[in-house]
Formats: sequence, structure tokens, C-alpha cells
Amino acid sequence: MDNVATVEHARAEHEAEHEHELGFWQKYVFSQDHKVIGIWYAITALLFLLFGFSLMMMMRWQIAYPGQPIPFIGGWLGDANAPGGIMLPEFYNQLGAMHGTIMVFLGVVPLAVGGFGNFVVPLQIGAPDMAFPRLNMASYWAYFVGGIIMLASFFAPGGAANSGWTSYTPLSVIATQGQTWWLIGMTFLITSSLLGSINFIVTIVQLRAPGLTWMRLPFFVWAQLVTAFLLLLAFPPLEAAAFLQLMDRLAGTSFFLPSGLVVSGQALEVSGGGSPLLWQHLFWFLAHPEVYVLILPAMGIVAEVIANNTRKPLWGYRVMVYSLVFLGFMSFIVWAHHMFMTGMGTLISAFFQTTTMIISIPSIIILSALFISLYGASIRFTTPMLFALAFLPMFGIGGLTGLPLGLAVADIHLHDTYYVIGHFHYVVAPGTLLALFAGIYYWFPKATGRKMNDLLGKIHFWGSFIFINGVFMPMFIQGLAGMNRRMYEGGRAYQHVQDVLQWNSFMSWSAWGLGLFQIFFIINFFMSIWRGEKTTNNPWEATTLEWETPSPPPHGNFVTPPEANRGPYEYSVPGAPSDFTPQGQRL
Amino acid sequence: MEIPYTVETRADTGLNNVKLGIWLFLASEVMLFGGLFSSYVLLRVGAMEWPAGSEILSVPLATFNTIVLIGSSVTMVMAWASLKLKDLPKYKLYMGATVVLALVFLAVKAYEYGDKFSHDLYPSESTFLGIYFLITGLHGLHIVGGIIVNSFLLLPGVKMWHTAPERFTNRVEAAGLYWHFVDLVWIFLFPVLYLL
Amino acid sequence: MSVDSAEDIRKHVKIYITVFAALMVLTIVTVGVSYINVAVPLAITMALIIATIKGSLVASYFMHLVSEKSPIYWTLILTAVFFAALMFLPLLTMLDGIGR
Amino acid sequence: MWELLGLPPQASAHAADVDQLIVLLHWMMAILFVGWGAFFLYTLVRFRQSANPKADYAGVKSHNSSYLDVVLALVEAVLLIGFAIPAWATRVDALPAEGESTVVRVVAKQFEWHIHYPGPDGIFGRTAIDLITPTNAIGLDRSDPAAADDLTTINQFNMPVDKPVIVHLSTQDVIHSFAIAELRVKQDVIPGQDIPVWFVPTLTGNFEINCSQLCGLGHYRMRGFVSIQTESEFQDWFAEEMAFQTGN
Ligand code: HEA
Ligand code: HEA
Ligand code: CUA
Ligand SMILES: [Cu+2]
Repeated sequence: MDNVATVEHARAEHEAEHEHELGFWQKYVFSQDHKVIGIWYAITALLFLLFGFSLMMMMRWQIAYPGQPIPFIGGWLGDANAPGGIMLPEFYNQLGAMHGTIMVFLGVVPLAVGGFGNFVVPLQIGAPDMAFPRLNMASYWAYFVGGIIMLASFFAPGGAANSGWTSYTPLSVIATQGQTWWLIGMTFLITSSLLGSINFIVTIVQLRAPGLTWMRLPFFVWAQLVTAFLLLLAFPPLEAAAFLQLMDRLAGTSFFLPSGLVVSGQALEVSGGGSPLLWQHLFWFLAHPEVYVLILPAMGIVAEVIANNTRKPLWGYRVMVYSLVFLGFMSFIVWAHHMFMTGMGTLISAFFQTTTMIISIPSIIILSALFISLYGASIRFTTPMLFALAFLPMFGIGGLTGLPLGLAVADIHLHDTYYVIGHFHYVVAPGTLLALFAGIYYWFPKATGRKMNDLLGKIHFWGSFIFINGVFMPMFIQGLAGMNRRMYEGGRAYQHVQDVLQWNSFMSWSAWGLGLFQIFFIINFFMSIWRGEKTTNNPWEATTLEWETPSPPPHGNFVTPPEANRGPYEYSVPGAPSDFTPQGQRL
Repeated sequence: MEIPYTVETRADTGLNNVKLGIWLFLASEVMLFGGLFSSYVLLRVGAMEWPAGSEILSVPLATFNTIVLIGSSVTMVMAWASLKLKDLPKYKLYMGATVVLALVFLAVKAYEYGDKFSHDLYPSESTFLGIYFLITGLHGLHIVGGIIVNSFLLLPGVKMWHTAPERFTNRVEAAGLYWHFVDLVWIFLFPVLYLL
Repeated sequence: MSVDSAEDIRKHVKIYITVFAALMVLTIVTVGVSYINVAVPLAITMALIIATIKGSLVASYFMHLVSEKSPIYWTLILTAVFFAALMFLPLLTMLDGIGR
Repeated sequence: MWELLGLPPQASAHAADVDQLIVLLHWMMAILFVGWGAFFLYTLVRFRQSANPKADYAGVKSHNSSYLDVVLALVEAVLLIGFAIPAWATRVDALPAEGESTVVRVVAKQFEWHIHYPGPDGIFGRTAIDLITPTNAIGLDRSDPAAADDLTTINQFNMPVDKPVIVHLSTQDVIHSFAIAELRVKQDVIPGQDIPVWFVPTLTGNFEINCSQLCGLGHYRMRGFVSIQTESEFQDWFAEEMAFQTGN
């Protein structure tokens, strides 16, 4: 397979042949090739991440300097949102809800699953494509339409949804029209994820190359498989909930409205008899598994990068896989730990506290295994490795701070404070986001045939790492002091948080600093697509199957039919000629 | 490279892609209707009062519809069996019957809806009617989807029989699985909404 | 399923007809039972039991679950477990609420 | 240690229990973080490529980490069974007798807290939706004899110290959350439900109710004032407020 000349030749031939078959539209826009779709997913998702971050940078201004006009862009926001550049509470709530929605459903999941999953999984399992290419295209376009609807909702009367990403009823039922758009947008996003997850499961179960048995699958593929099951089985109840809420908003039903509501001194004209908590159950039935959807692919990426850059197999691969599967299973029965404060009795809260403690164990095992994998390694501090290494303590902090939230009594003080915000950002931002960056730097050469610039990458890493901690670490301090989340004035009015208010501006400046350092990434990303240093098929000297095909891989992926003859991470095998033994290398 | 196992089965899993795909889809459908059934139970247990379905809805019509839908399930499975026996005319007959029965079901449903509306019984009337309209409406949409798929397999899609008979049979089988599922949902909907 | 011989299929067809008859009978029974006035919990139990039998018949024979492959069984078992969680945990939470 | 974490003052009898659990958990977290952190940094330095050019295929051979995981699971189990579950049970089940407690209703609406005292008779007057007016926001039926000695206030919640308080929470519109940080009290207020919370205030002073659940554009300013007073101060305040409201 090192016979570069023939490979190049075959590739050129292959491409020429496809140039004839497929016109521009089919090749790039309505492509059914998993690699093109994956790249589309990734770029769309990155743009949404940037957009969601921009919303947050505006909010952070309001939190740090309430009542002062937003500099530079304040004037563009319109009088309905920010008269004189000063943000209104209505607008703050829209931004908050849409930041959460966009980051989770339009940013991280499409990047981690739609982007990386699509691009990498078929390559890693030695498949020519996803099992259902046309379905794959449909799920991208459903995602795209869902995203457009979400964006358009900012222009609806009353603006975008403003009841939090959680859309708790009854607030969301009586909210402005943007909420309807949100629900419709979510329906598209759910459809997209469902189609995608079916595709992933079938692909992984059916299209594994000969010899690629379950225990030879790269950890990333396992992570995607479990993730796909979470999406497949947890999303439909939210879809049901979205239909119920749409009925409440449009057809005048009262599934979520109990009798006797009075809004602004006026009795609400509905039949009543509904249950506000029903929404929370259906929402969290999805949203808890969803948070593992945010983390598992990230863990998968980190495992790949760590194995590659430690030059040794993952420690405890088998146990990691079992933990992963167990984690996925348990994630369906912990959801009500988000609802401890809604009035839960002893018995049922004991159940959910217990399951929550149980679910922390597999995470601990996986993280420990990754730490132990470093022992005895020969660590190369490449850019992807820096991001992957940073993931470990960052996820650790996020995960550990989940424990106090998981015990109802401790949650009394911490629920809906910045402690929660700190907890989950540590897992999703310094955790997942850094892991996703690791993935981008790691697989970029495979996707483009060029490497990203290392210096810019390292600057990006250190800037991001420092500033992202600057944003989120103080959240724990504020949260322990009891500062509430979703505070338009950053909590200014409350006497018990006066001592921790000064952190607000520190955090905001950190957020803008974080934004600044992303410029290095954006420049690096686009520059490297065209100007980056050309690489070989296997620049990282990695073992998994995706590195046995040309970079970028041709349509159909593999020039010679791939097969797997050993486990995924056979690095530094004693007696082997080089420090990596590719999975496909003949025995 | 072609995508493998689109038609033939993979030895270690014993499945082809379509078969696994459709079952996964049905699993998600179970959770979708599960969410709605769960809502129904929660709302009903939490409600002060809950009307008897049979006093508002028409049990005879629904019984008729149940029979129609079960009948269409049988014709569907017979259509598949006919393909297995390489009997295309019979396939067309049975598939045609399936589509016709589905249309009958929809017509009856439309009549029921119209009847409710003409008595000013809208979803906003009560939680019971709300959930009735939502679940049966969603189920109705599934019927419409089934009609579209089955009509396709009956008319333009049937061409594939002559080029790739096995693939075509698999498709019919998948459509059948979906159709039986829609039937199965109705089997639960009927007593839950109409009889209890 | 390509291994099924024509003979097998004919046997299947007989089963389908039998199942059809059983489903018809059970439908009549459910409706019939609903006309006798029994206590509500009993009525619910009976109706659900009959519906479950009917559902199993459809799933087992029309959908060929009696002779399916293990990946599909696993998927469905998983789904059934989560379905049960979805059905009962919210209900139990509501019944164990402190604000009634 | 709870001061170290920056938790607010403990102004109720159970605050120390809540804080104890938080503190214990943070000890566990700190130990884990420091332990693994040290291991992590050690490996990064010791096993960098220049220091260890050839990786060891097998790596760590012992299974001590499994013992660690088991220990962790045990610690979690102890915290759960020994602290968290019993403490929660007292929170939600062990309501004190109404006769020995200050019992009030708190009605939330966008974006105010309405406090309803039953008065000396201990019985809340009837309330009804159709009686709601801008001046009678909770719809108290003044013609009901039980309502004669009832007192209602807006955003001002006074209570006597060292005597259990039972708050019956309800809301007129959306979900709010009744939280008083110093009392370690937080309870979502769910439409259609009447949820009791109880606590024993132990410090006199002025604190705040902060609404902890997003409830609309005024969520951030849905603040109430809490005054914990001595019994006699409270009685004086009550009489004065009563006179003020009925005298008008
Ligand atoms: C990727 C996302 C993600 C992940 C992985 C987790 C993981 C966990 N979460 Fe989190 N959570 C969220 C995202 C996530 N969460 C979000 C988004 C919310 C808020 C939603 C909202 O309200 O808007 C939330 C809220 C939330 C709550 C509700 C809080 C409240 O509203 O009051 C609870 C309560 O139990 C909780 C618990 C947990 C637990 C126990 C874990 C466990 O799985 C964690 C297990 C991990 C560990 C225990 C780490 C192990 C550490 C080591 C082994 C040592 C580390 C060493 C070093 C660091 C050197 N989370
Ligand atoms: C995956 C989820 C996710 C992610 C990644 C983030 C990322 C960030 N979040 Fe967010 N956040 C949420 C999910 C997420 N958040 C949710 C669910 C809520 C609750 C909402 C609610 O209340 O309902 C919330 C709420 C929330 C709040 C609380 C608001 C409030 O309560 O009022 C704050 C406050 O600081 C905040 C800040 C940030 C910051 C500074 C980041 C930063 O880490 C962002 C960093 C982003 C980047 C670094 C962008 C990277 C992308 C690029 C560089 C693009 C490159 C493009 C190309 C190459 C094409 N978030
Ligand atoms: Cu009331 Cu927030
Ligand atoms: Cu959770």
C-alpha cells in the first residue's frame, strides 16, 4: 500500500471517471458521498458554532456591563431588540435560548456526529460509503432546513424563542411566535438525527470490512454506535413533545396547561387539565441522553488521538467499550436529576440519585483508562494531541462537578445557578469543543491531503485553553455563592452575590479573548485547505483503516478492498519493524 | 467499490441493510408513539375527570376500521408471499387491495373527524379530544405515508421486479414491516381511545 | 429470507389466514367486553391484554418476528426496556410528587 | 470548610446538612482531581517523546485502578445512602405540625411574590380566580369569615426566627422557583400544584427570595424580601401591617 505511484494513478483515473458521471451539483451540493456530506456537515456546524458563540459574546457584554450600549454592533440590532444599542431583557432571553439550542443541536451534534461520524466511520470500518447514501443526503438537508428555520425565527414577530433551550411549559406555550418556529425547526433537526442514526447503526453493523470484529473496532466507531442508539431512541419522545406543544400553541389544546391559569391578571381561556411537568419529562428523556451524545464522540476522538500520539495501545480497551455501552444504557434512566426541585418524593428521587451516581462510574473508568494509557508512552505533543490531552482534565472537572448536582440535597443550593452552567460548559466547551478541535487537526490531512499549520495550531490551543478556563472557572465560584443563571443583569440586583459580581467582567473579557484566538483557527483552516503543506496517506503514522487510503480518499474510498487483521491500536508491538502496525497489514 | 449487503445478507448478522434499517426505524417509531402513550397515561391519571371514549367517539366505525386495517395487513403480507412465489399478477392484486383498504380507512377516519367538527368538538375541547386528534392524526399521517409507498411499489416501482426481483421483494418486505407496524399501533389505539 | 422454498411460503400463507381469523375474533371480543359493564381497572386490564395478544400476533407472524435474527431481537429488547422506562418513570414521579 | 467554598451564611437549621454534603463531595472531588492531576502531569513529563523514545506496548500491568474505581463507587454509595437520601427524606416528608409552625401561602406570578398569612385563626381565606383584580392579585375573598384576619403582602416575607415555617407554594401563571440562598431553600413552583416546603430559620436578618426558574422577561428582577425577626418583632410587624392595610 506504500506504492504511492499506483495509488495516485488509480485515484486520478477514478476521479476522471467520476467527473463524467456527476455534474457540479451532484458532486458538491447534492452529493451522496459520505465524505462530501461529512465535510458539509462540519463546515455548516462550525459556522453555527461561531454564530452561537457570537450570540453569547453579546450576552456577556450585557452581563458584565448591564445597561450600557453594546459597542460596535449595538446599533445593528434593531430597536425591538436593543434600542440605542442597549439590550432588552426580551432579547437577552432570546439570545440565551438560541445560544443553547444552536450550540447543542446545530453546532456540536452535527459536527461530532454528522461531520466526524460521516467522514470517519465508513473509512475506519473499511466501507465504501454509508449504507444508505441517499438517506445520508436527506439528513444533511433536513439539518440544513432546520437550521435555516432557527435562524429565520429571529425575524419572527417577537423574535426568536425566548424560553430557554429547555422550553419549559407553560412559559413556552404562552410565548411569542418564535417558539412555534423553534418547535418546527426542532422537528426537522430530530428527523435529520433519526435518519442519520439509522444510517450509522446499519453502516457499522453491516459494512465492517472482513476481519473487523467488534473488539477490533476503533473506539471512535464504538462511540458513534452508542451515540446513534441514543439519538435513535431518545429523540422520538421529544418529537412527540414538540407535537404536543405545537397543538397547545396552535390548536388551543392544554396538554401542558393545568386548569385555572391566570396570565397578567386575565384567566386563560383553555380547557385546562394538562400537566406542565409532562414536558419536562419528555424533554429530559431526550436531553439527558443528548448530553452523552455531546460527549461520547468527543471521547472517541480523544481515544484515537491519544492512542496515536502515545504510540501504544489504549489501556483497557475492552473495559472502555463495556463502560461505554453501559453508559449509553444508563443514560436513559437518569433524566429526572434535572427535575429534583420540581417536588419529587423520597422514593423516586432516591431512584434517580442512585442511577445518577451509577452512571458516573463508567465515565470514571473511561477517563481513568485514558489517563493510564499515558503511562509508559512516548508522547508526541502534536497539535491534535495537545487538544486531546486538555480534554482529559477539562472533562474531569466538568464530570466531577456533576456529582454534587446529582444528589438532590446538594442540588437545592446549586440548581439553576452558575454552578450548573459551569458544570456543563466544562464538559461541552473545554471538554467536547477542544476534543472536536483535536479531531479537526487530526483528520484534516485525510480530508484535504494537506496539513494544518502547526504554529498557528499551537497558538490556537494555548489561547483557547487559557481563556476558556477564564470564562468557566469563575462560574463555580459564582454558583456556590448562589448566583442564578439566566440573569439579564448578571445577578446585579441580589445582595448575596455582590461579592462575586466582579468576576462577571473577567469572564466576559475571557470570552472575547477566546473569540479572538479563534481567528487563528479560522485563518489556519481556510489557508490550509489551499496552501497547507501536502501530506502522505498516513502522516500521523496511525494504524486504523482510514489511513490506508489516499488523502483525500477517492469516491468509493478504498483502492484495494480493506481488511482488518488485528486490533485497532497496535503501536510499538514488540519485535515489529516499525512502531506502528496498521490494522490492514497482512499477517 | 459497491456498497455491500444491499440485497444479499451478511453472514455474521444474517441481515441485509434494508431489513436492519427498517427495524431501527420502527424502533424509533415505537418510542415516538411511546412518548404519546406515556403522555396519555400521565394526563389521564392526573386528570380530575376523563370522559369515556365510547360516549364521544363511534365504536362501530372504529371497529369497522380495525377490521379494515387488519385486513390490509393480511393483504400486504400476501402480496409479499406472492412475490416469493413469483406470481406478479397476484402481487398486484393484493397490493392493490392493501392500498384500497388503506384508503377506506382514511375515508372513515375523515368522516369521523368531520362528524366531530360538525358537533363543535375540536381538539381544544378537552384533553381527551386533544390527544385523540393528535394521536389518530399522527397515525393517519403514517397511513398516508404507507399509501404513498405502497402505491409506488404497485405502479412505477414494480418495474424493478423485472431487473432486480430479489431487491424488489426486499423492498416490499420492508414496506410490509412498516405497514404492519401502523396496524399494530392502531390495535392499541383502538381500545385505549375508543373503549376505555 | 431467500432460503424460503415455495413450499414454506405456502405454509406461511396458511398461518397468515389463521392469524387473520384470530385477530378478527379478538377484535370482536374486545368490543364485546367493552359493552359489558365491568369495573374500570378490570376493563382496562382486559382490553390491554387482548391488545397485547393481537399486537404479538401481528409482530410474530406478519412481521416474522418468530424467526428473526439476533441483532433485531437485541434492538427490540432495548427499545422495549426504554419504552417501559418512558411509560412508567414519569408516572411514578408524578404519583410520588410532594405537591398534590 | 463551607465558608471556603464561598457558600452564603447558614440561616436555617438544615443549611449545615446541605453544606456538609456539598463539602464532603468537594473533598472527594478535590482528592480525585489532585490525585489524577498529579499522575497526569507526571506522565506528561516522564513519558514525553524525548525522555522515552520507545513506548511500552503493555503499559501499566497492575489493576490498582480497578480498586480505585471500587473505592470511589463505595464512597459515592455512602454519600448517597448515608447522607443524601435521608436528608432529602426529611426535607420533603418530615413536615412539622402546622400548629407549631408559621404557615403561609406564597403565590407566585410574573414577576412578583405574594405572601398570604392566615392570621391568628390559622385558616386561609378562600381565594378564587374570578376575584383577581389589580389590587387583589391573589383573588382573596374578603367576605369569607376566615379571610377577615388574613394578611397579604407583595414581595415582603416576614417570619419569626427559631420556629418552623411551612410555605405552601403555588403559582398563577408559569413555573417559578422559590429560592432563598441563605436558608438553603429552593423549590420550583408548578402551576396547578400546591407544594409545601419547610425550614427553621435560625438567624435574624434580611435576605432575598430570588426566582430561580426562567419565567419570562422579568425573571431577573423577580425578587422578594425576607425578614427573619424575633417573635415579638414579627408580631409587631404583623399588627402594624394589618392596621395599615385594613385602616386604608
Ligand atoms: C456533555 C455533556 C454532559 C456530561 C458528560 C454530563 C455529565 C454528568 N452530569 Fe450533567 N449536565 C449537562 C451536560 C453534561 N453532563 C447539561 C447541558 C446540563 C444542564 C442543562 C440545563 O439545565 O440547561 C447538565 C446538568 C446536570 C444536572 C442537573 C443540575 C441542575 O439543573 O440542578 C445534573 C444532576 O445530577 C448533572 C449530573 C451529571 C453527572 C453526574 C454526570 C456524570 O456523567 C459525570 C461523570 C464524570 C466524572 C465523575 C468525572 C471523573 C473524574 C475523574 C476520574 C478524575 C478527574 C481527574 C482530573 C480532572 C485530573 N448534570
Ligand atoms: C454544546 C453546547 C454549548 C457550548 C459549546 C457552549 C459554549 C459557550 N457558552 Fe454556553 N450554553 C449552552 C451550551 C453551550 N455553550 C447551553 C445549553 C446553555 C443554557 C441556555 C439556557 O439558559 O437555556 C448555555 C448558556 C451559557 C451561559 C449562561 C447564560 C445565562 O444563563 O444567562 C453562558 C454565560 O457565559 C455561556 C457561555 C458560553 C461560552 C463563553 C461558550 C464558549 O465556550 C464558546 C466557544 C466557541 C467557540 C470557540 C467557537 C468555535 C468555532 C469556530 C472557531 C468556528 C470556526 C469556523 C469555521 C472554520 C468555518 N453559555
Ligand atoms: Cu419567576 Cu423567574
Ligand atoms: Cu443529565
